[in-house]
Amino acid sequence: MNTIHAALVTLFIAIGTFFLLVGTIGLIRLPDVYNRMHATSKATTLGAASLFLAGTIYFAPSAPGGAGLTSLVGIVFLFMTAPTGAHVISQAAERMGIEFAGDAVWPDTGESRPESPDESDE
Amino acid sequence: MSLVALPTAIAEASTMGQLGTGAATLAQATADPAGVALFAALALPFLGALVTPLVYRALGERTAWFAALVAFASFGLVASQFGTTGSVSIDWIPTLGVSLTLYLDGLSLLISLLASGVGVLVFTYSAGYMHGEPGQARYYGTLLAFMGSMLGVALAADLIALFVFWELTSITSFGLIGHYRESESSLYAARKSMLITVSGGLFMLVGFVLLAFVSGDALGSTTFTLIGTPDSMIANADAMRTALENAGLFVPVLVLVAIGAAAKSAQVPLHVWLPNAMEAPTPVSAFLHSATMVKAGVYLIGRMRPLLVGDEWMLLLGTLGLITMTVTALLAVGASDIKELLAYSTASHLGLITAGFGFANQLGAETGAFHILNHALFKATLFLVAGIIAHEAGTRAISELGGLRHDLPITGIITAIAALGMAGVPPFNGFYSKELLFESAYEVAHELGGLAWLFPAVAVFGSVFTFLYSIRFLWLFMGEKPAGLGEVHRPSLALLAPPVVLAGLAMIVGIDPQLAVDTIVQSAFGSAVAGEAHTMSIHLPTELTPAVAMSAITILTGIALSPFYDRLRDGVRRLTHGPFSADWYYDKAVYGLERASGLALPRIQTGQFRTYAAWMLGVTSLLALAGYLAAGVSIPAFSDLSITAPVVIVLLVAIVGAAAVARAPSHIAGVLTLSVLGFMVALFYVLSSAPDLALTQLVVETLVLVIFLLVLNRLPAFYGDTDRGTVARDALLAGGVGLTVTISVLVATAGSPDAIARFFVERAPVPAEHGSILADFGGGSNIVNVILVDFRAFDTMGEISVVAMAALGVLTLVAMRGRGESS
Amino acid sequence: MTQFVLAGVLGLLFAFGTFLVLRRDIVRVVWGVTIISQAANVYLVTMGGLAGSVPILGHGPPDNPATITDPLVQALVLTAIVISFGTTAFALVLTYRIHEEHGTIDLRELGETGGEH
Amino acid sequence: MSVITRTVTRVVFPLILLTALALLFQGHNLPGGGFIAGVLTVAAFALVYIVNGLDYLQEDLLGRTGDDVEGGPAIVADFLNVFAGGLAIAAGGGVVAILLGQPFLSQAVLFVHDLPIFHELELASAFVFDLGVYLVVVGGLLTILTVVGDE
Amino acid sequence: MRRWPAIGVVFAAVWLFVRGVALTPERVAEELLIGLAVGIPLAYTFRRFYADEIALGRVVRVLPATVAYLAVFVKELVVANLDVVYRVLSPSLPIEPDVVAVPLRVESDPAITTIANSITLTPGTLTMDYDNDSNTLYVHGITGRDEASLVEPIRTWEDYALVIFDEDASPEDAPPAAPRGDVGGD
Amino acid sequence: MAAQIVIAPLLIALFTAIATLPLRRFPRAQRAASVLGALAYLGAVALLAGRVADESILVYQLSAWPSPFGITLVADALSLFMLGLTAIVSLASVAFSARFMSGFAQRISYHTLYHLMVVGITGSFLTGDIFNLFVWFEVMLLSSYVLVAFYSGPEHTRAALTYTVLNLLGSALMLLAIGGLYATVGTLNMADMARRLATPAQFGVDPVPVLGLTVLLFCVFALKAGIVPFQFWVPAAYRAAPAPVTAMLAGVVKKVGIYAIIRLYFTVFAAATLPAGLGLPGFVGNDFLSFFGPIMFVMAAGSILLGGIGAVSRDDLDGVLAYSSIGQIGFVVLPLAVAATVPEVRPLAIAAALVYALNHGLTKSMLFLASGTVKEAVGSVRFERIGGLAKRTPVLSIGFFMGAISLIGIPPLSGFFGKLLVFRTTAHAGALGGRGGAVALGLSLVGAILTIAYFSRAWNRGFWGTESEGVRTATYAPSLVVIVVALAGLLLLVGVGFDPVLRAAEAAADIALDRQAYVDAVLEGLQ
Amino acid sequence: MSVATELPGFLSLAITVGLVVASGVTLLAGYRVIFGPTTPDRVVALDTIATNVVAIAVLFALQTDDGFFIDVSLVLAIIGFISTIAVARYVSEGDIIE
Ligand code: NA
Ligand code: NA
Repeated sequence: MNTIHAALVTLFIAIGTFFLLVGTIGLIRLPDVYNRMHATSKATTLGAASLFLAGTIYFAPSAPGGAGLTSLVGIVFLFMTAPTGAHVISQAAERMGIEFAGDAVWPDTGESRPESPDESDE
Repeated sequence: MSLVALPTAIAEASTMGQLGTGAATLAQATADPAGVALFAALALPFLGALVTPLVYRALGERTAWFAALVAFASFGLVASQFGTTGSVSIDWIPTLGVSLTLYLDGLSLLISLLASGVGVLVFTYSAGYMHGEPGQARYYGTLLAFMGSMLGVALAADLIALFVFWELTSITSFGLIGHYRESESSLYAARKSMLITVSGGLFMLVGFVLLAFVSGDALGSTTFTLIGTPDSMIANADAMRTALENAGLFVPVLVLVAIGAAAKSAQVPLHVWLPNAMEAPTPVSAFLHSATMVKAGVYLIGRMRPLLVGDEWMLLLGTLGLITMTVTALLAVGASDIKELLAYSTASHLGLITAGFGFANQLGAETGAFHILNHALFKATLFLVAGIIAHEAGTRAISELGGLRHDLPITGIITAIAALGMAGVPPFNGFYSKELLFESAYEVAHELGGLAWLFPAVAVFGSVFTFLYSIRFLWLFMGEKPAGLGEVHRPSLALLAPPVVLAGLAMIVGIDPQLAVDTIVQSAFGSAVAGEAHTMSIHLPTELTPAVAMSAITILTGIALSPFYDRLRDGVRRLTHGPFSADWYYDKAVYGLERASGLALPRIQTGQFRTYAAWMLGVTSLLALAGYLAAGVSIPAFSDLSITAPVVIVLLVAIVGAAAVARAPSHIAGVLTLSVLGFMVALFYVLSSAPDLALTQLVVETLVLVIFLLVLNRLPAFYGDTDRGTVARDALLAGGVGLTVTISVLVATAGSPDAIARFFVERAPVPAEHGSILADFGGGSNIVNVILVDFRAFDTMGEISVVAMAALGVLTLVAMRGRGESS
Repeated sequence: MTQFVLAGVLGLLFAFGTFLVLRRDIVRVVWGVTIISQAANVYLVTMGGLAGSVPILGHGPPDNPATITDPLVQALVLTAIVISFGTTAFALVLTYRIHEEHGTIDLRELGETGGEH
Repeated sequence: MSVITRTVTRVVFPLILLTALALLFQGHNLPGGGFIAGVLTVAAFALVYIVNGLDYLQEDLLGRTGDDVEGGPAIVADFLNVFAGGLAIAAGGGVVAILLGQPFLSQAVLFVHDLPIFHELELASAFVFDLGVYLVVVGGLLTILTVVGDE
Repeated sequence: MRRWPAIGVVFAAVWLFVRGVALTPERVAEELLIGLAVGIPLAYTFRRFYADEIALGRVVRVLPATVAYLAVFVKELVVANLDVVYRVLSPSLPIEPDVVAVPLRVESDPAITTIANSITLTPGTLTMDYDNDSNTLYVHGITGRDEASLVEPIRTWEDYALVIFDEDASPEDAPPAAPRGDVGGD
Repeated sequence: MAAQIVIAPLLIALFTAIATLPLRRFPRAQRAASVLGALAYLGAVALLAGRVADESILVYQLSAWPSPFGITLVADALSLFMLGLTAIVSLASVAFSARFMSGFAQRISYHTLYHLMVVGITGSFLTGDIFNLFVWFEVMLLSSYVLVAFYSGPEHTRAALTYTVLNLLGSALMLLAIGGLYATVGTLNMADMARRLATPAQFGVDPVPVLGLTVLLFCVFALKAGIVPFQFWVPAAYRAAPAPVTAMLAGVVKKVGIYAIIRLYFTVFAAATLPAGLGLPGFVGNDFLSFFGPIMFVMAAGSILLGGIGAVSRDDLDGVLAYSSIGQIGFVVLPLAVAATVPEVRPLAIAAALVYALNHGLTKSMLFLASGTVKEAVGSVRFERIGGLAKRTPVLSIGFFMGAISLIGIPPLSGFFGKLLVFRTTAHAGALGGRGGAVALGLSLVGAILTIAYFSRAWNRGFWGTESEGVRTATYAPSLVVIVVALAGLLLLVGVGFDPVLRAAEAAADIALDRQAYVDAVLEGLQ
Repeated sequence: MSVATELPGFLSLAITVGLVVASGVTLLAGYRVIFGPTTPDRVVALDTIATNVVAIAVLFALQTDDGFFIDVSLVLAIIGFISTIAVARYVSEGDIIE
């Protein structure tokens, strides 16, 4: 394994690790579930994808294709599903009536927003 | 199976002087019994019982005659062997040293003849008595089986075979006593007799088992054969006794056997079933309480006597017999029902027989043997008379009866013969055996002195009451007919003939006792003594011996007390309340048990899962910790195995996850937290180089989550609030379980099995050199998978069965909803 | 050190599982059982030793079998996971049916009608 | 669920199935095997069920029409047959070994040479067993899912 | 022509990736055969699932638009993440969340889905909900940017998507107005 | 060439189970297949018994991998004794089911579950591999969970929950124990384990931690066998399950726990000795059995007393029978406790336990089937609703009566010999001065008397007494009565022809104690 | 856990750091799963954990040079998605009561 190759892998590992960290910090720090999802759906996904990319690069020369190709599938899959997951969760949260932090409001479009009783979680 | 007669062996043994049975008997009777006759006599009643339902369909009430015929055939077969002695044997369980050995000698002959002979009369009597009664097929069938069982008890020489028939008498009598099964008192009586007699039998069985155990030492090989073969226990009585004493088992065996006999023969305090047993139809009472059931106990005592007689024997059985004789005689005085009177009287006379056999002298054995015969004759008569009275007068209450001689003159005469015999008045039959008891008791007292003088004193004391109630029974026929008593019918011939025959026999014995002695009593007596039996000579006394004086005192005191009978009776009744009543301890024990059960059970089987789980986990932990402690495990020293930071973090998250599940505020929160745990376990597998496990864990985790969600969707939010105390207790238990597991991990990680793992590693893959078919290798690089589908595919077979069943189970739970049992 | 960490972790997992098993809510009891089963599986994996490489080979037997993690415990645990999965699924649906039949998932309430009264 | 979810599901569903089958095929040599593949397959169906509903799964995806049968939707009968078949394959394969004079569940590998493209093909009888496992898991878990989901 | 055989071929291609085939002609050929053997039956079995799928013959024609879309997307993706880094790691948590409604021109499921997911992956926006009747996406914005700058990249993708997914509307059409009432909070 | 007959019973049950699934659309064929399967199972067990009689120990290596690497099946006199019981009870129960269970129940899953339960039982009796034992336990258990819950009503689901969850905990504990044993002893093969424990130095095994692990395992077996204090699930589960299933649960499934205790603790773990002896007050000796002896004794005593006392106050037939099962299992464990404590009587004691187990298996299954027959006809087995059965259905009642007195120990029914041998064991132990022998003897007497107490009560309240309306108007299915009576006849037959049964039990006990023969047969050619 | 020896030091360091960070953030995300406060918060956090686990598996694949752990990652990703969809569906449309 030559140094450039290793450096490239290391780079993507570093990027990935960094974004994983950022995503999770966002999950902890941001005020409501909607904002938290901004962090996780973008940063965490990108972090994982970056690591998959590191995998693609890492495994590429030793066995052209191989686990590298599978890593690509992983990236595509993540990009397809992570936002969908966020969408589904936010849709659920919104339908459960979880309030927005700050002064955000649901746009008044005349459509009825599905109402459900306030959640009392704890 | 081999049918073998063993008379020659007996003869040999007797010449060697080892045979405990009376030499006199042997001298008289040296012929061998015919095996076929004995087995046929025994088998006939059972076969008869089996076909009784069919016979009843054909003959109806005339089945009584069929049964009488069967009984007569058995009687004839046994009688045909009169004068023979010896044993016949069929292999049964050779592995256990158990055979179906039958042995005929004086004692067994006496009992067999009584059982089958009285049987004939009882069946005849039943033809009249049971007219129009329900359940006759059952009645005759059971009674025949009962009679067969009694013959078996008498004839069996193998202890196990003896026990078979012994318990069969209990079981069949259960059916007979409970004949009127819609009557609560019948059910009570039947259950009571079964509980006491069968339980007693079990004690006796233990005694037998111990005897057989000792026989291994005494005789060189374990046997259950009591008598009749050269290597039987009684044939080697001395060796057996020595071995018993050496093993410290003499008294235990004696007591155990005595308990069985006492339960069967209604000895105090096990007599309490007997009065209730009067719930049976009267012919059954006559049969059970004169010649059969209760005689089994005293028969056993007589049979065991050569083996076990001695000081302990006398102390136990002599005392027991006399106490029983006295106490139950008193109770008989207190009776208000003629059958009750006769029942207590039965117990009393069995006490007399027991006491007789209990005395260690030869006179005692004479007493027992002779009184077995006498009691059978007068008591069977009296029961049949009681049946006639009940049948014809419509009542059994003593207070409502009187002056029956006018309507039942013949019955009156036979009652007089039997009752005077029972009272011990000369020259009636009971007098002679009672004289023997007095003589025997006096001899014992004279020999031992001191407290032993209580024996004759109590014997006399008890006999006074015997005299009193006997006369009272006779008085039913005297005096004037009470106003309340309606018309009394004449009994039919079927009812009358049997007691007449019995009373006639009793009369003959009374007139010529020596005839009875020569015919059978002498040989029966011989069976009950160890060593040489002397020759009995029985006749009316011609001089004033102590025994004659005792008889005189008895009779005179009895006569003197007669006027006060009613006061005595009331006194006894006053005494027998509360703890002194017949049913008291039995009811306390049985119903107390039921009550205790009803109270205790809800405290144990609470229905509370928490209790169950706590017990299970708590006990398991406790025992496992005890196991570690007992073995003395030591916690291994720190090893140099390193653990990486990611693993530690993953495990930490797992713990946090588990803790969070434990305090999850809602179902959904708990399920999600559980998923965290699942993910961490999967990660642990990843980090432990177990990709297959990680994959499996993950996919399973997801599906479990989905099923959880599907189910939670339909469940309420309940998650229970528990008080602090409960939480603390649970936490303590949880800590205990955790500690157990922690120790299990620590002690078990010491070893590392690699031989087997290495085999799998080497055999799983495809080797470099191989032919076109590879059978000795797994042919795969994923060793785990090769193990699952090849090395241990059998496990996987079971595993997929589980999956299939889980699916079927879920389907069943839902599909069967509302389709369960109709109850 | 490893075995002390593992011993502590497994002990705690069993303890939490036990605590849950003693709750009133059936769902919690099922969680407890799930935790205990998983802990037992982890225990089993631990028994095979944690050091060692993945029991997946290239073609042909390995040069040094001793460096490979014990594959047998992994196979055993796999079987155990599947089995406990099947039983858990059944237990969950049973819980649902209990609720349908009794209108409660409170074990105490359920027990009050289920003892030997 | 929304069109977004449904559309993503439609794309992801075959991807999951292909992954599952890949795990099934490679199981003998790489991580995977019948059980994992089976559960993953079921997970794919579970996704469709969650997103599109049971009726869609039964009628639109699997083309099974018909009224509910005893014990659940019509499709359950098919699922039962799948796992019965799986059991039969797994056990039946083992019995083949018996017929060949070997103990139950004995496995062998057959190497077929000189094939076009493949050159050498390794046919492991254990795969048949694994296939049985796969079918049992798929049939069994789909049964559970359907029955519970139908409630 | 039925669609499932074509889809089967696509499955075979995906199979190559999933299996991680070594990129040598022999291995690819082997696996492709297996992939077809797996993929075509699979496609047949689930053919009903893809009844309204777009024709794959168009794939080549729309390739340029697809590439353009991806390019824009990747750019936005990177920006988005740097944006998140900034917001998450700033001690002051500089956020000003709000929700906007974005009426769409695209009407096919794949197009809507593509746009919706792209929104989530790109700066400051997150698709919360989609309303079928009004063909409107509800987007959560994390910053207080005005609606126009928030919607702008969405419109760009929509233009490409209209081409890629063969929509009735064309990129030249004006974006539909928000259904009714005020859009946005400030 | 392997002796394929060893696996035949298991395969027959397995394929019967599989076949009944697709046959559910043809109810008659399904029923026929199910009964024929049970019949074929009996035949296979008989053939296997013949082979074992000739060859003593038959070893079967699944997948053709040698022990201790592959899974081994071991058919010896002990396995066959238990398989014989299984085959008989199973045939009777399945034939009973064909009439007793509703058509719907049979179609939906009953037969498959039933035969898979038999598969699990068979596997448990035959396997020589401790983890494989776990697997077959699970197969047996899962089917029994479902079958307990089968009617799916309130009592059934509740009983099944208790039963299921307790056993799930048990399974986790079992896994824990197996894992620990594998790590410390280094094998899963029972024979190999025995060998390693017998010569620990040779294999680098430390027997000290093994004791605690075997205790964990023991508790699991005690749970399966329903021994106090692990009996809690028994009454409700036995009541809830359909009668033929309860017959199997009480008759056979319980005995699997007993079998496992005999096989593992007397054949395998008895090999181990503790260098420093048992260091806990109240325990004397340096082998594992010395530790288990007193524990088993307390458990047996608890079972006998709780079962006996509990049964005395039950107000339904099934309740009496269920508690009786707890008490009777105590009678099976009692000789084992004696065997563990007094080595001199070990062969006798194990034979006693086996004979008692056989007797209880036959008798209790018959009694539950009788109870089921009544339930089917009358709709209830509560005493307040079933008085006077003896008048209405004398034949069935005679059957029940025979069962009851067999359990009491009345000769010449088979139950007597169970009692006799237990008495013999305890009496011999007592006579030999074995600790607790006399106490054990007293305990067995008390237990026997309790048996009389509850059966006489049940009889009086259910079979005698005034006929209830339900009983008067009920019609009893002759085919069910025939099965009950056939089993009752078997009780008599076993008693009268007891010698071969005893020889079988003694052979089983001998082989169970002949560790060397077991090890040699399984590990042939390995040393 | 054998580390492929031929890896340059900085790469193996990166992998190790990556593993520790990924595990650590899992712990952080665990906080949100446990403390919510709302169910969607828990779901988001669980989803994040799932993604982190994917990352860890990839890193482990690199560390051990075992490509097949990538398969594990892919399956993990699939699993995470399905879980998220399932939970979201049942908390919003089902009647799961808090
Ligand atoms: Na092979
Ligand atoms: Na039942």
